Formats: sequence, structure tokens, C-alpha cells
Amino acid sequence: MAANKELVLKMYEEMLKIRLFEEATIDVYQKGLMPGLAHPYLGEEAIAVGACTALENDDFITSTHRGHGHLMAKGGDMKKMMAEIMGKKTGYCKGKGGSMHIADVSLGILGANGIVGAGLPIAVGSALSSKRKNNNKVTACFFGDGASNQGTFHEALNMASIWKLPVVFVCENNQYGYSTAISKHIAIENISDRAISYGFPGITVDGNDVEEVYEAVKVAVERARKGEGPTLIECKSYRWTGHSVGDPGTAYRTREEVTENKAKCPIIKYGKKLVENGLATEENLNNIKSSVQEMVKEAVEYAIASPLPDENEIYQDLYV
Amino acid sequence: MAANKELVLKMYEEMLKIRLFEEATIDVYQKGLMPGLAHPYLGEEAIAVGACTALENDDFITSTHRGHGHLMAKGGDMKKMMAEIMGKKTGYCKGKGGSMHIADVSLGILGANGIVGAGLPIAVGSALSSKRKNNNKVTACFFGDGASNQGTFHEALNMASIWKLPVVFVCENNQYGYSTAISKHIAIENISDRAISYGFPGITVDGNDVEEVYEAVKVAVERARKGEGPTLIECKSYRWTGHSVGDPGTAYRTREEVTENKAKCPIIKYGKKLVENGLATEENLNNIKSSVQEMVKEAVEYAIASPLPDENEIYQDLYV
Amino acid sequence: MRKIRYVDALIEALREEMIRDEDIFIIGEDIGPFGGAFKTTLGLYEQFGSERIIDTPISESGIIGTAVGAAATGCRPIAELMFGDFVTVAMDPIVNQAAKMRYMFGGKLKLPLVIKTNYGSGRSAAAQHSQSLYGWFTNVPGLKVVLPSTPYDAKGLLKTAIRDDNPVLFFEHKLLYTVTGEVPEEEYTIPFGVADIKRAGRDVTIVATGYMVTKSLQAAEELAKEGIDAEVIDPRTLVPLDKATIIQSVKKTGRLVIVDEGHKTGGITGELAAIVVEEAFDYLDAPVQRLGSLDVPVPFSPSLEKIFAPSEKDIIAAVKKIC
Amino acid sequence: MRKIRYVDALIEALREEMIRDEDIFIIGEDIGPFGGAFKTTLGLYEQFGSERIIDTPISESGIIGTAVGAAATGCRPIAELMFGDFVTVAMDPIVNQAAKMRYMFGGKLKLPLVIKTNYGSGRSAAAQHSQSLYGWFTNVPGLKVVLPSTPYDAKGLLKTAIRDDNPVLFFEHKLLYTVTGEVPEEEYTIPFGVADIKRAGRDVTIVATGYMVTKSLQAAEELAKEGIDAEVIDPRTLVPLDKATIIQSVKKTGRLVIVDEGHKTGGITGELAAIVVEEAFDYLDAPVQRLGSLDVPVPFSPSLEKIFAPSEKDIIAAVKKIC
Ligand SMILES: Cc1ncc(C[n+]2csc(CCOP(=O)(O)OP(=O)(O)O)c2C)c(N)n1
Ligand SMILES: Cc1ncc(C[n+]2csc(CCOP(=O)(O)OP(=O)(O)O)c2C)c(N)n1
Ligand SMILES: [Mg+2]
Ligand SMILES: [Mg+2]
Repeated sequence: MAANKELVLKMYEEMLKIRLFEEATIDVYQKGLMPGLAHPYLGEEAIAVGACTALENDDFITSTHRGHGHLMAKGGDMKKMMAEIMGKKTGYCKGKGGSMHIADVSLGILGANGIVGAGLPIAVGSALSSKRKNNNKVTACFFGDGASNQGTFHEALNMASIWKLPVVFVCENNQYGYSTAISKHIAIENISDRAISYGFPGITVDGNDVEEVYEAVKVAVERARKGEGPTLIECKSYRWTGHSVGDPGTAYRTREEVTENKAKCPIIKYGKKLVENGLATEENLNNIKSSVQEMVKEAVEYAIASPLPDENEIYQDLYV
Repeated sequence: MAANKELVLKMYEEMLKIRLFEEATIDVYQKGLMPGLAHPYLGEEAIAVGACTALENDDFITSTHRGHGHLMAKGGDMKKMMAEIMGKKTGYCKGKGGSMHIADVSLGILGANGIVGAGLPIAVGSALSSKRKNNNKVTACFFGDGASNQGTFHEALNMASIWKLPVVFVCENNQYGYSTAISKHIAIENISDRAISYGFPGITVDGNDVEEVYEAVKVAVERARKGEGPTLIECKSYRWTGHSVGDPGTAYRTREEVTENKAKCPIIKYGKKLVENGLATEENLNNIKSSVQEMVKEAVEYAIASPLPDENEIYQDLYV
Repeated sequence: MRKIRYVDALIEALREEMIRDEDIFIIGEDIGPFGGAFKTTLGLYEQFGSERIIDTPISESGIIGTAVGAAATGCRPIAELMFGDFVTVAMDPIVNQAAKMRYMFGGKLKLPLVIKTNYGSGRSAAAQHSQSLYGWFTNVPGLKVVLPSTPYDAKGLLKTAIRDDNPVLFFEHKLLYTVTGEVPEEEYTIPFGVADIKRAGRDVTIVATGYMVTKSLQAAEELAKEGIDAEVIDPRTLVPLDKATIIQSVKKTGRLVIVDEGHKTGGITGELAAIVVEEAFDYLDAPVQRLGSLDVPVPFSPSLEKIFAPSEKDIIAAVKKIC
Repeated sequence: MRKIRYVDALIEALREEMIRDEDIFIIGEDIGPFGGAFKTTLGLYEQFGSERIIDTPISESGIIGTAVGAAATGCRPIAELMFGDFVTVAMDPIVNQAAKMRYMFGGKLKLPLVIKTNYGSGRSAAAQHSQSLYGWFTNVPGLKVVLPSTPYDAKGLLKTAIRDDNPVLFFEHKLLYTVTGEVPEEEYTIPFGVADIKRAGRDVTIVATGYMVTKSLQAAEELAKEGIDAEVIDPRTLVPLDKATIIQSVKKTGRLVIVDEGHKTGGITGELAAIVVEEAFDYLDAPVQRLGSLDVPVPFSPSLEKIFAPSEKDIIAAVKKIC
């Protein structure tokens, strides 16, 4: 891993892209430029980036309501994302979907999803599709700790198991489902243990460590491609912000807890590691930062400058 | 166990009641006296009887489409059951429900259920009710191996776990969900291992051994009453007949397999044991059989002689 | 009379009923200390504690199924679904269990159960968080369906719902939560099946539901300026439905406009129109006009969403078409 | 022309389409070697094997969600629900996913997906296995809803459903499976949105769906003996709906009876009646008559079930009321 300089810098950059993009979405919200809401991915960047880096371009992902990170890590276009989040005609969905419903099938992104747990069977479906078509594609399915209590989790993992489908279930355990702490909604220590119910491997990794996520997903992807079936990977992480841009996120947890967890910042941590290991200089990192800042700025400007959809578009895109 | 002669003879009798009742329902079906269908419980008698014997009268159960055994073991009235199965006015549901929808709340029977997996959250609800009312009642929730793949299974077991509810989940693993062998729908050996996902005990017992079932459920019931939460008990068993009275049950399994499993008859096995252990004589058992035969005969006659509901009853019993 | 917000009227109803009856509890996602995504249970956890305000995992089928089981065994649960769109993940316990158990069991039990949720577009929440799905449940015998349009109705109808021994679906409009209106301090309930004439008029009957009542009243004021005197009727409960009040009004006005936020096709406007045609055909002087939301998923962008549901202008136009 | 059974016409359609297009597969419970609870896939497993006739665990949400994911990625799945009543356990993937994905994503993908199931009472299967729930889906934009009433229609419409690039819900009536009818050997498809005039007549229009077409045709023969010449129209697809054929017929006859097996209240008869009132008000010589099933769960006992759904007699009475 450490050997591949290009890869590690790319991962660093990808995480930073998500970080700055999400900071921008919050800003956009606060400025009243965002209709509705968004669910920031701040603090969880290592999961999306570690996982998607282990995928090929034409592999599939299914995402969630907190999807910006996954979309970006899978190659999503920042401009089209920001435009969509602002409800603009130039957005990924022509303004019809918004933050929670961005998809780009050409990049293998089968959609964010506003229904908690709904993406899991869809991922089983794309994996089944790949198996039937024998095209060697793997599906990575992102979902939260809260989603792991939905019936669809159970049904999907069981089906993936009995059919040995090429799918990797990536559980983002950010310790909360909305305001509900995990200790109140799950009675076991590691969600990865739930793989036992289906007879395939489950492991827990540090979701703040992009390389650990990458390595784990890589193994799972290889397993999947070899036809050996699914893996459940739980990434322990933390949701830095409130549940959505409208929620300060402080009513149900202490500021200390938040501060403590923010100190484990996956990006700072990784940057340090790269410098320590001689894979990057501070200057390298700063350059990346500047270029990403520029990118995000452009995306926001593009979105702001873009027009809203015309009224007559309301009838388009329903049926083929 | 062996010490309590009354109890063991009662269990023998209860199993026999179910056995002969179910043979009678099949007969009734074949004679064209049953509208619709029924799902015979033949071969699984030890589960219902072992489990319900470990319950108090005012404890609750939730049942399934294959519910006759549970209902009878929980004290259900044979006449009202048979009348209901024939769609008669004197039946448990005044003919409105039929085989799949018999309930008797006064006996704690919260209903058979035609929707696979639907009983599990209902059992969580009655257990929550008992906990809130602090009335010491336990709920036993029956469901099949097939049902253990429904999302409701997962949601219910998780909720029961985090709230430490007084419920015992009794999985009747009769090796098939309709025509589908368990090896085709579950990739693990023991369904009881699924309890690991929720952090409470799961055990597998011989569902052909009424005392083993009884002992396991008794322990679970005590645990539940003490406020220590749920238990999952998997009873390995076998469905002697086809899925329902209309299904010969031979298209998807061999006659040898059926014969082999029938040889493990829980009733013959238990009768032998009782005689061997000096808890009963052959004569005792024969007497029980005669009296049960009489009971079943009377139930069938009662049902046949009963009238169908009047047309104007169709509007009754909808709203309170 | 004091004026309070719709959401506070709802909380007041919950509080008063919970004090009155120990068997009532509320179950749902993030309804405890957090007070609910729409703050519909704010303060109740502090007062009633975790035994009666029960936070759940994200398991809607499990939540509603649990409520059904609790209702069957002597409790009076109120289950909250965070968004009305999530009935899709809990249809079975609502439709195949709650609605049918009493009937299937020959009247053997009662299910005093309220399922409380919200509906409606207008908040840029997109296709999965903006639907008006209550129409489905009018086609499921065994359920009651309530749509309060004012703080006063919200409180009175919720109390009735809680005291009802049958499963009741209670749909609150998201845009109404912060609307204020007169609500007396003293105890009252509003019977189900009694429509409310929100505005009396002679020329045309407008039957409107939930938030569309507000829009229709606004439209009626505009129409009044042009000399058209509209009667605005709010059925308040779709099941049971107060046909008599609607029919009587149509017999008087001879003209009917129906306004609902569900998608027009296959929604409740057809049923309402058909009932009037069946029972007051000879009194109708013009074709019935139906307004519903457009037959597309709720679009996200404000420029599209604003033309999705019937507007004041649409209502005025529909009335003018037949007046 | 050869006569074959409805169920065999359906299997023939499946077989021919699966031969034509490798991307099609069928997924559902007990549909493999067993051939389905209603034998609707009999023989297909033997021909196409376990890769294309996929037996599943009992996990309906999972099944439909899987079909959605497969459809989004280049397959053309046909998902079978063993009973139409089980849509309740799979509403989310149907309503919030399949129906909306294309729209929400701005037209970015297509979902060529058929959900095939049955409906209807008459087999003493009681409240959870006898429902006619298709009405709900007419209120969900993004779906198509098909109800074939004859073997000929069954085959032709199923082929069209399979070739359609949108999610289609296909509802078969259980009592029709064994009914035989003429089905040509040669290939044909039936376009969606084209109603079929099953019997031409001058005096009254009967719009009937699914199995109610059979009942209505029987009623029409009886009525003919008494000199009343009824036109029986089968919309065949509820979405898209062929309004024109219905309107045209009503303009001719001036009288309309609608017959559907869903519960009367809140079902599709209201929508159909309302459309006609909106578009042919001046041609109606009498109030529209709607017949639906009674507003109670489907009762088990034959003595009750036989009066649950509209009968030939009910139809005759409704016609006579306005003729
Ligand atoms: C079926 C459903 N139930 C509830 C919600 C409301 N909701 C949206 S996100 C969320 C919390 C999800 O928690 P988790 O799965 O852990 O994901 P996270 O938000 O932590 O990323 C809830 C309750 C929803 N969108 N869909
Ligand atoms: C939700 C739902 N899906 C499918 C069915 C059809 N069905 C009835 S029983 C059954 C098999 C159930 O298997 P299992 O849970 O093992 O119980 P068993 O019949 O073996 O007792 C099936 C598929 C149903 N009734 N409900
Ligand atoms: Mg979380
Ligand atoms: Mg089984």
C-alpha cells in the first residue's frame, strides 16, 4: 500500500474533496441556497474513499441519504452534484431528485436513497445481475448502523449469501441513527457479527483509517469476484455533524463526545501518516488542498449560476 | 420431569389430540367438507406441546398459518376449531377466519396468521404490553424456518433484545418453507445462531422430543419472567405432510426422506419412553387414545351439524 | 380564545390523554428526548419517561407490528411514523393485521391503536418524503382515516382517535405544524364522521382535505371579491365519511369542486366525486371538478414542486370553470 | 383457433419471451421445480434452469428490491409474488423505489421490471389471501397496472409487459387460471392503454375489470333476453387507461355501470366514474352505478364470501336501476 504513492495521494485528495464539498453544502444551506436538507458526510470520508478505491470504475455502488461521500468517491461530478443539491436544471437529476436522490448509472452509482435500508436489496439485485451476466462486476452497498436494524438488511444479506453474490456490505457505524445512539438500538458490540446469521465473513475495521478500510474492502472485493460470495464490513466511525444540516446534533450527545471524536479526523491522521512515511510533503498536501478548494468553489459557482428547471419539465422522465 | 406423572401424561395426550385432530382435518378436506385449505401440523406436535406446557394459562402465544397445534396446545377448543375450519357460525371466528385466522384472546392466543413472519412483531408487542403492565406474562412466538428469513424476524428479535422483553421465540425448523428445502434458503446450520445478532441466547433442540422442548422453553420462560429478556429456541423437526392439504408434498422431496423422518415420530417415541420408564402402561396410552378419538369425532360431528353464518353477519365484527 | 400552533395542539392532546389513561404509550423513531423529527412529541419524554415514550430502532414494520400486539393485549399504543411515506415499509401490519384482526377473529378483540404520521409536499423533501398516501387506506375496511386541517381539529380529532377502539390512521400536514389557530383551554373532542363547513356559501361547494382546506379558504376569499360565494367543506375524517353534509351542500349549490393533495389519478377525489354523482346526480348543474396533485413523483426543485399540488389559483380556475 | 387455459397462456408468454431475450429471468417463491403455488411457472425451470428461474427465501421486500436492482443494471426481471395480498410486505421497493427511480434520477435509468401476482376472492382463502389491491397502484405515478381477463389478453398483455421498459404490475385473477379461451399459435402482443369492447351494445355501458368481465358478460346475456343491450368494456390496463373508448361508449349509451372486485369505497370505481362525469357529463342520462366488493375484509365462510364480490345478479340489478 505504502508503496503506491499515486494511490495514497489520490485517497488523500478524495477525502479532502468530500470534506470541502460537505463544508460547502453546509455553507450553501446556511446561506439559504439549498432547498430542503442534506445529510453531511463529514468525518466519515475514509469509509467512502477506502471502499471505492478498492472498486473498479464499472463496479456498482448503492448509497444512502448520506450519500455525497459515496457519490464523489465513485467518481461523481462535483458540479452536477452541487447543482442537483440546489435543485438546478444542470444537476445530476435535472433538479428532480436533490441531495438524497443522486444517481449516475454510467459511473455504477445506482442511487442515493431516502428510505433507510432500501438500498440493500437493490445491491443484491445488481450483484445478481452481474452474476447472471458473468461480467465480473462487484457491488458495494453502503448503509448505516441504524439501517442494520431494518428488515431489508436481513433479507438482503441472506439472499446474497445463499446465492454467493458478488457484493460487499459496507456498514458505516457512525454511532447514531438520527438522534438514537447505537447503544439504544443494537444490543451487541459489533454489527459485523450479524454476518454469522448468513454464514459469510464479517469484520470490523477502523472507519477513520482509510487504508484499513481499503484493505478490508479489497479482500472482500476479490472474494466476491472469485465467486465466493459476500462480506460484511463494519467501519466504526463517527458522525461529526448533526443528522442533517438542520440539526445541530447537540441535543442528544455531549460536546465533549463530539470533540473527542473529531480529534480522530481521518484526513489529518492520514496526512500525518503520509508525511511521516515520506509519501508526501506538507507542500504536496497544501497543493492538493488548494486545488480541491478551487474545484469546490467552481462547483458552487456553477450551481449558483445554473437555472432552475422549467415548469414543463415536471412531466418529463417519468416513463420511458 | 419424569417425576411428574400427571404432566407427562398430559403432554402425551396433548400431542395425540393434535395428531388425531389433524388427521381429521385432512379427512374433512378430502371429503370436501372444508372450504379452502389448511396446513397440517402432523409430525411437529412435540414443539407446540412442549412449548405450551411450559407456559401458564394466561401467557400469550402468536401462531402461524400452520397453527392448529399451537392453538390446541394452548387450550383451544376442538369443537370451535373444527367448526371454524369448516366455516361454521359456531366456530372460533364465527366462520369469518377459517384455519389460518383462529384466535382466542381469553386463552392468550393472539391469532394464527396467514402472513409469514407477521406474528413476530405482534409477539414483541404483547411482550411489551406485559412489561409495561408488569403482569409477569410471557409471550411464546411460533414461526417457521422459512419465516426466519423475513425482515420482521430481524426487526422483532432486535426490538425484543434491546428492551429485554419477556418473549420466547420458538422456531419450528421443519426443514421446508413450502417446497423450498432449508438448504436452499439458509446458508447456516442452526437458525438458533441468528440470536447472536441480537445478543441473547439461542439454542437448538430436538423438536421430536417433547421433554427437550419443554425443558428448553421452561428455562427461557423463567429467564423472560425474571426480566432477562428473550431467547431463541430452534426446534428441529420435520413436516410430515405436504405444505397444505392440497399439496402431496412429494414433488420436491423423496418418499424415503419422508419415511425416514416419520420414523422419528414424537408421539410413538414419547409413548415408548413413558412405558419404559414406568410412567404409563400400554393400557393407559390406549385409553388416552380412545378418549381423544372420541373427542375428535365429537368435534367433527359438532362442526358438521353446525350452521353456516347468515348473510347479514358479513357486516358484523368489523369496527368496535 | 387563545391561539396555539397545530403541533402544540397535537402535543396537548397527547399529554392530556396520557395523563387520563395509563394504558396509552407512544412508540416511534427519535420521539423520546429528541422530541421527534417534527417536534411532535416535544416535552413528553420529560413528563412520561422512557416507559411511555418509546424510542425504537429503525424498523417500521416492527414498530407497527409491536403496536398491534400491544393493542391486542390491553394497551392503547400511538405509533409515530417519521414520514407518511414510510407507510410503505409497514403496510402489512397496518393492512393485513391491524385492519383485519378483529374481523377475521369474529370480533374477538379490539385494537385501540393510532398510527400518527405526516404527509404533503412543499418542503423540498423530494419524492420519498413528500407523499400524500392516505388515499390507499380508504380502500382498506377496518381502518379509520383522519386528516386535521386546523389546530382546533388537530387536538379534538386526535383525542377522539386515541379514545377510539379501532385502528386509526392520523395524517398531519407538515406545512400546518407551525400554523396557529384558536384552541380552547377546556376539554373537547371532535366526533369522527362529522364534516366541518369551514366557510358557508351559496354558489359552489368546495370539498377540501387537510392543507387544501387552507388553500381553498384563500381561494374562496378571492372568489368572494368576484361575487362567487363558495362553501368550503372539510370532511376531517375520510373514513368514516360524512356524506350527508357534502350531499346537502351540493344540493344547495349545484356545483362541486374537490381539492386534495394526493395524486389526482386513483386518489380520493374520484371516490368523493362518484358519491355525489350517485346520490345527488339530479342536483348537479355542471360537471364535478377534481383537483389533485400532478401524476408524477414529487419533484425536488422548488420551481417544479410549486406547481405540483393544487394552488389557490388552480382552485379559483376550477370554480370559475363551472360558475 | 386452439383453446388453452389462462395459466398456460401466461406460461407460453413467459417461455416465448425468455427464449427471445436472455436478459429476462423470473424470481419468486417456489417458482422453480415446484412450478409456483398456482403453477404459473410450470415447466419453465426444466427449460431454463436455476439461473433464470430463481427460487427465493420468503423475503418479499428482498425479492422486489432485488428485481429493482437487477432491472437497473441491464436485466429484465419478472418477480412473482405468490399472492397479491403480499404486496403489503413489498410496498417500499414497488412504490418508493421502482416507481420513482427513473423520475428522481432525472431519466437516468430505466427499470424494465414486471411484478406478477394474483388477486381476488372466491376460493375460501380468507382475508389475507383474497384481496384485490391493485387500486392502490393506480395512485402511484411511475407504475403501469394490468388486469387481463381472458387467456388471449393474458398472453398478449404479459408479452407487452415484459417488453415494456417501465415497472409493470400484472394482476391475474385466481379464478381465471383454469378458464380456457382462444389463443392463436402465432406471435402477438396487445398494446397497453387500449380497452377491449368485449361485447358491443346500445343501451348501457358496463366497464368491468378482470374477473368481473366474465360476470358482466354473463349479466349482459341475461339482460339481452330482457331486451337490454349492454356494451361491456374491459380497460385491460388501468394505467395507462383508455379513457377514449369508455367515453365514446358512454356518449353512445348515456348510461354507465362500473364493476370491479376491489372494495367499493376508495377503489378504482370512483376514479372511473369521475372521469366519465368530467368528460361526458352532458351525455349521462342517469347516475353512474358503481359495483365493488363489500367494504369488509374478505370473509372465509362460503356463505359470506359468495355475497362479497359483485355477482351477475348485482350487475343486472345495477343496470336495471338505470335502464
Ligand atoms: C424507512 C425510513 N425510516 C426512517 C427514516 C428517517 N431517517 C433518515 S436517516 C435516519 C437515520 C439513519 O441512521 P443510519 O442508518 O445509522 O445512517 P446515518 O444517518 O447515521 O448515516 C432516519 C431515522 C427514513 N429515511 N427511512
Ligand atoms: C408474506 C408471505 N409470503 C409467502 C407466503 C406463502 N407461504 C405460506 S406458508 C409458506 C412457507 C412457510 O415456511 P415456514 O415459515 O418454514 O413454515 P412452515 O410452513 O414450514 O410451517 C409460504 C411461502 C405467505 N403466506 N406470506
Ligand atoms: Mg448511523
Ligand atoms: Mg418450515
